Amino acid sequence: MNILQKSRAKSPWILHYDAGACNGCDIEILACLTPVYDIERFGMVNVGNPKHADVLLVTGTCNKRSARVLKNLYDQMPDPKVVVAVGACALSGGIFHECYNVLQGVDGTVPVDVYVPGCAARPEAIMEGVMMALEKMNQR
Amino acid sequence: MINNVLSNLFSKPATRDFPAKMREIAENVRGSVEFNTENCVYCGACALKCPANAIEVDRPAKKVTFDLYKCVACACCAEACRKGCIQMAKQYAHPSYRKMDVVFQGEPLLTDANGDS
Amino acid sequence: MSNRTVIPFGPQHPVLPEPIQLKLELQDETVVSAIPHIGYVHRGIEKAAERMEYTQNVFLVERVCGICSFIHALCYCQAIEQLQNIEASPRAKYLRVIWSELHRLHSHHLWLGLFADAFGYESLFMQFWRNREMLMDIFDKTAGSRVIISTCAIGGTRRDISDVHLQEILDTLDEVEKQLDKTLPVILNDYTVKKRTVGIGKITREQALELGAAGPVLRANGVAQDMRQLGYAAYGELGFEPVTENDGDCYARAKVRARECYQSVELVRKAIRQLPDGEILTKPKGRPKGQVISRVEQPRGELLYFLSADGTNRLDRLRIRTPTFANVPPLVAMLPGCELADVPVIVLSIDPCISCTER
Amino acid sequence: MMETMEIKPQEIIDIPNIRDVDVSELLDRVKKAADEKRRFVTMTALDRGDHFEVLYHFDRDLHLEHLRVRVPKGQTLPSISSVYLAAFLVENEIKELFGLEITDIAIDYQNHLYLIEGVEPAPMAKDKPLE
Amino acid sequence: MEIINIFFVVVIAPVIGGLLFGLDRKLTARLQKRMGPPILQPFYDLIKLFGKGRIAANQFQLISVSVYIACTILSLILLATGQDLLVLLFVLALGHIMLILGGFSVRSPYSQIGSQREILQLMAYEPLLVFMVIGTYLKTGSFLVSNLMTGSYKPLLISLPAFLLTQIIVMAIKLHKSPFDISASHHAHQELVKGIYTEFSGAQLALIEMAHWYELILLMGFIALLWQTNLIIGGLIAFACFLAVILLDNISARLTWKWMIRFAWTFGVGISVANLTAIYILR
Amino acid sequence: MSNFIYYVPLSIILVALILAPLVFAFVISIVRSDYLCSLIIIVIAAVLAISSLILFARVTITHQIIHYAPGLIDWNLLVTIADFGLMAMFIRMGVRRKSVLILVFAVIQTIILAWVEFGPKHTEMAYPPIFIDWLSIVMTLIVSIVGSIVAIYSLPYMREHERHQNLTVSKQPQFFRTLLLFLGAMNGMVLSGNLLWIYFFWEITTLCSFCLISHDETEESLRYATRALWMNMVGGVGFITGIALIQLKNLPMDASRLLQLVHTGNEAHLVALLMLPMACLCFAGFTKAAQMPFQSWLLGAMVAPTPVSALLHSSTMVKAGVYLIIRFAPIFRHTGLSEMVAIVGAFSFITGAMLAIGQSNAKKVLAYSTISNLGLIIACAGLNTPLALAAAVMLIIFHAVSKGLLFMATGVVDQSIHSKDIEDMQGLWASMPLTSLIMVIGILSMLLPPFGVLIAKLAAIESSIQNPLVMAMLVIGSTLTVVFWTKWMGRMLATNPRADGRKRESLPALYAGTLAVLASGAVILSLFVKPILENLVLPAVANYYNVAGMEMTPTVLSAPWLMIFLVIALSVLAPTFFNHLRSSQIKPAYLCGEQIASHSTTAQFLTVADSAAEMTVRGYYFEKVTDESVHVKWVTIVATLLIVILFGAVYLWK
Repeated sequence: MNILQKSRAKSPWILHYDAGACNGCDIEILACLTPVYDIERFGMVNVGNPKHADVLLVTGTCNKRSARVLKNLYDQMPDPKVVVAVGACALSGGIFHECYNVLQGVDGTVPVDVYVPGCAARPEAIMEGVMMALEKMNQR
Repeated sequence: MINNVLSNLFSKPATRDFPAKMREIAENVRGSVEFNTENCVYCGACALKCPANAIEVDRPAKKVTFDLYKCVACACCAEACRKGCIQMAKQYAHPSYRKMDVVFQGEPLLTDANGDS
Repeated sequence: MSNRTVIPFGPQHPVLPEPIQLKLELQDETVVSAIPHIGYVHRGIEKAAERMEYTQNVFLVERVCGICSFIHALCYCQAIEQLQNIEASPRAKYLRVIWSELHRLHSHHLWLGLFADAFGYESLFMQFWRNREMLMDIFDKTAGSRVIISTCAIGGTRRDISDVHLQEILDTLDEVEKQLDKTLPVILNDYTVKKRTVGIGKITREQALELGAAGPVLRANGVAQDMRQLGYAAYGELGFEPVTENDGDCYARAKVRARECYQSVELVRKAIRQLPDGEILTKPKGRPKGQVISRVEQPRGELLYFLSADGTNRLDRLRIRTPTFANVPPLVAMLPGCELADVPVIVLSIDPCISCTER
Repeated sequence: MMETMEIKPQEIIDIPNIRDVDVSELLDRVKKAADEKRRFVTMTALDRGDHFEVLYHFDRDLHLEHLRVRVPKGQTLPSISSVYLAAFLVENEIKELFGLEITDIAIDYQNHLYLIEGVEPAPMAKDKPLE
Repeated sequence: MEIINIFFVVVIAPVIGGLLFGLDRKLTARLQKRMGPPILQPFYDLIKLFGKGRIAANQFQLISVSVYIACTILSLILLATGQDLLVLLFVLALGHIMLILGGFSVRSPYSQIGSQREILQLMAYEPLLVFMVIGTYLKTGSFLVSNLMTGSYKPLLISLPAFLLTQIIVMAIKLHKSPFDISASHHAHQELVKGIYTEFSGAQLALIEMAHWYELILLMGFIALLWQTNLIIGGLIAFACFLAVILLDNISARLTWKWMIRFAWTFGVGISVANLTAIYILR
Repeated sequence: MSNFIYYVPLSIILVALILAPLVFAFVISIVRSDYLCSLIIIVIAAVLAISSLILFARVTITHQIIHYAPGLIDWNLLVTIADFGLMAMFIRMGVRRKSVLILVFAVIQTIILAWVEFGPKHTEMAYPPIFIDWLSIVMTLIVSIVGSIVAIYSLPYMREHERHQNLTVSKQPQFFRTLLLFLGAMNGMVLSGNLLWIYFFWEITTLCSFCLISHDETEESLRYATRALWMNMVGGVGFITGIALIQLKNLPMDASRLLQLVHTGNEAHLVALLMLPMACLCFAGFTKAAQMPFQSWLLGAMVAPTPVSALLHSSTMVKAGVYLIIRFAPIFRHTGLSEMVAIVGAFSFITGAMLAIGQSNAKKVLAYSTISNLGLIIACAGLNTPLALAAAVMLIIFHAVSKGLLFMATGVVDQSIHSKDIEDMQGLWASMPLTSLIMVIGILSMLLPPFGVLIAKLAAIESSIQNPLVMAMLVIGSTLTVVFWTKWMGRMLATNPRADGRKRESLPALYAGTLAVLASGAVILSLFVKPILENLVLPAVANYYNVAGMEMTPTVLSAPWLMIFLVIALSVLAPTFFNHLRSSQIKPAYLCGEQIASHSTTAQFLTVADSAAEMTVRGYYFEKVTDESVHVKWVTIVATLLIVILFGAVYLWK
């Protein structure tokens, strides 16, 4: 692993977009920032701006209006970038997958690298998902 | 606030040392669904109760397909199963690089959502 | 050229945990008009509720909002119970109060943290969210999940709380109260916090009533209206007085929620003390028929469910009116005249829950 | 302390305190409610096949009162947002999701409150598939 | 000697600056009862940013960043080689203004509003810096750092105590720390996303980050000048100021630019002028 | 080469600098051919520039002060006659414009003038009327070079300007006539030593400015021209009163002799007598330099075609005002008058900058900036140390170049986008890259290192240290200056990513040429600021004050300016040439994820009801804080008070 790859693995900046979640996964992502989980230990920072982000965390069912925004945000992220879909809704629509305004999962809109299941996904699972995504980014 | 942050500085951080140390998981946690098809009679009660339609039971083929990625971990299936085939594991479901269904047909096997294994 | 600045605020914006867009028109940095644009989280739950069985709907409505999932389920279950003409057992009613109030407590902690974040007080955000983790642990232990606890069921609750856990809850509440004593004076007396909240986003009592505000936004204007006064679940037996403030600004809203934290702690303690023994689930008979309105108090305010059932195992109509939906018009009235820097503070001050609003 | 709400089996078939009004007298009724300082809670629309049933919920000291209008399909309903601005959101919602034309809403989202261009309109109507 | 100074400044200063920022993040985390990132975190971030794919909205952004970092290094070199302090300040201001123009050059609301607020920040702290330089002139009769260092004057802090306070204000404003994180903040949790930095990414952002490291050293060097007789004591004072700024960041909310201007121009300028007046009178 | 300089007789140079423009002014008003007119202007411009350079070389190389008596006719008599002719014209204008103010001031001036010329007292001139020293040379260079460039620039500008107005009869001949007259008069003023001659040329510039401001003859322009006229006539009254007082006290009437009074030192009692007349002259300088409270005439003068503003603000008119103060500065050194002049200047500096922040009209911003910078120059004159005066002179030079450039560029932009509003200049970088580049250079040269204006400003701050009040005002004023300039540059640079690459901009040759000359002039002059200051200005200033060397070592010059220049140039050029963005690397701005299309030319986002809205960010003008109408009131009051105190100081605080 060269120094660039090591740095990438140690400095994932996160963009979180809620594409239509019930808040459950979102607050768990926020919980990751807090002292108890403290993802900044791993250099993860929630930057809130696609132009700075390496990792796109998507939660929620992704309805049609959100899909547009999601696509825009993904396009604005500089390479290399990875997408982590968090929670049942983002993976498949979850309990909402048959609702009229719901796209079944975000992988139809942006290419998803890591799927984190759960309703809501636990902070541990989210952290694990991001770390897996970084591994994948460095293998590319 | 100044007392507050200073006392924080001089006390141990509240951070749990994940992933080096996993937290002890409480009893009765609805982690992830675990199937044990030994006693399964393919009655389909679980599929009927599942609010997310994550379970499909093909009675003639004796096949249970479980879509982990739709599952909302409500434990309805576990409550519905009279044979005790379904348990809620204490461990949360781990992330994966690909979407895969868990199919039980005799032996559980993992398949891609697209069908190829 | 127009002399107005027109900018989008959201849907993806670090200060907004959920997607909502405000189209802001500014003069220098003073907001002239703000029009909300929503629809980024609309799923169609009301329609889905007509498709699913009414028993399964419990799990659906829990996921209207992940922050107050239990209270949504409670409101729905009470409505169905009325239609089916059954009553939850006394123990179940008390358990419902315990979980509801714990939910309110965690939601208020969450809000206080986000509110602190809105005016850039990061260490305060961390403080509240750290305290909140103690409550999350209680949910994990008692209900088996951190966020969507799924413990409410038609006719009672799905789970009981053992005596060991009850004691743990009491211990945790002591600790939470201790931490609140340490942290709340900071948010309420700090010079910088007061600078950013006092007099910001002010509406009058008349406006609040006219615009249909709900919950702490209404109570911050001195209107003592809290659905818990209706005495649903065991609230009628616990004795309850709503918390009110009179200033109607962001500071007053923060104060209402801060005081409600203490109130919730007290209510849980009282409920645990008075918790009767007995069954937790009353088996429902028959199918729901008729129309009913059920109202409960969410952390964000009044939640209203309208149910219409025709005697099948599917509902004819489920209407959900969430508190944030009611608080959007007051928000639109609060924003004009404020500074751009105050926009996040004001938006946060209604404790917006967009997933509730759009369903 | 308010009195505990009694649950009486007889009353729950139809919600209590409901008053049927005609579309033409709706605005007057709503104005009267506003004058009497009732807090507007929300509106509910129901698709009854050939007509829409629209309920207006008002609150006064924790007691709910309701107005009900029946609008045959194809007819329009006047907006009450001139009286209660708070109604603009729910009126837009009903207009978009049920396809009931509501006129003169204070802030009109042109049927794009929730749904984007190209989506099946009026998804909440009963003739629309459930999925 | 000059060559060694310049080498030190160009190569060693960013290393120290980076470590200080790492310390900042660690300390902030500990103040919030968190573990926090490793102390080398800023370097990981920097290397990662250099390795990112390049995106920009226009060519001017590249120019602006390049001038920004060049001017920052240049002003640090000017300090290290004992040049004119006033010239140094305006070279620094040139870099800063180019960065502001870079933020302006993109039609993005957040970067543009951030830029406008950055101008206001500049407006707030620039007089404080100039007044301090004038204070040193009054004591030494020259703007030259070399003159200050070689002359036998008592430590400046004794006669210019107010400037320690104003320098803390300047540092807090420059580092975008609460309550002055108005045009941008370290953590992008505010109404302007990342403010003026919103539209810079990848290597450009890395260069800006590096310029901040130089800038921190420059600011600390400025404070160290207040105890010019013994630069180790001066450095310690500067470090103490840095810690004070971190602490301040953690015990205050973000305030508005109006408040900032009012504060900087009444309190900051007030005590500066009072101190200068005292010198005039006592001379 | 140097021989050549001496072969040209001084008389020819003076004729070329003063008389030629006056004569050709009348030729032009007769010539009815556009082509010929252009030719004459260009030739005259070249002649002016070359003559001024020759004069410069001559005076600088020989380090001499030239006193010269023109021959042939009795020029004194001619000046006297022409003076009364001018007064008659002013009175006529007052009648025609129905302006009581003009009439009153014209009559007062005429009376005092008559007293001076025909009164009981009469002063003999110690020296011939033409007096050329380093200061005159600096001014001549500015007038002849920058002024000429503006004149050339006016050729295409006025053509376009008239095309827009749909005039049947071209008024260009009048325009260029006045322009040339103006340049000649300015040269005449700075090259004269006799106070009455200076006064004469001074009044011609007043007249010319009136004609130029009222050139369009709209209701508005006539109103503002009238205002400019009466305000300048107030200054004229001050000037002639000063002259009359000098005569009353039997003091010498020529600048050269007056300056010598200071040098000898044993005539201190005479210097004390001179304070009141000097205060009158400074007052005249304030009006012409549009210092508060007389700023409104210069702001009103904006209605004139842009070349007029370029001329008034950069090389002529307002510079006449500061010239007058600098000319006599050594005389009132170390007096209360000097202190007050510094304070009045510093006050204009700070308030001008403050008022500029609130303006969105480019010409108004430039006008306030001029007032502010002239305030700085006057403050320097008031600080009255050799270093301060050197700073003042550098400011005059660099301000003339940069301000001329900025006005000319604004004119080009105005003719292209038909707006002078800074907000409308948003994204100019994309549509007019060349002009906006030049404008950015112009603004940077007004503001930042390593450009001359800033270096001079640093020198000014350095020399103000002994005067804490002025120093504080200069520091805060400098900071305010940053705000409006940066905002303006930011507006122009605010572009969108373009898929179709950069647009080429085609400028008329005369526009491109004049702009390029001034822009490169600003850069090159700045590059040589250190040698110019060290070798030319500082020795001359020291000589001017009759002090041996500088009293303070200006540390600002010890900075390695060349290195600074080099580093900055490299850091600008490196990304420009070696680091080009590919179109795939160009991403649209972040609009919260709702931006429309990735390569649009306008920044749009989707919003309420999924409709598109244009994203606009307006610059901050702090209307509530910097409301012009409110501030102008108190500024006028305070400034008036300051001037009253100034006169009081002459009596009380010598």
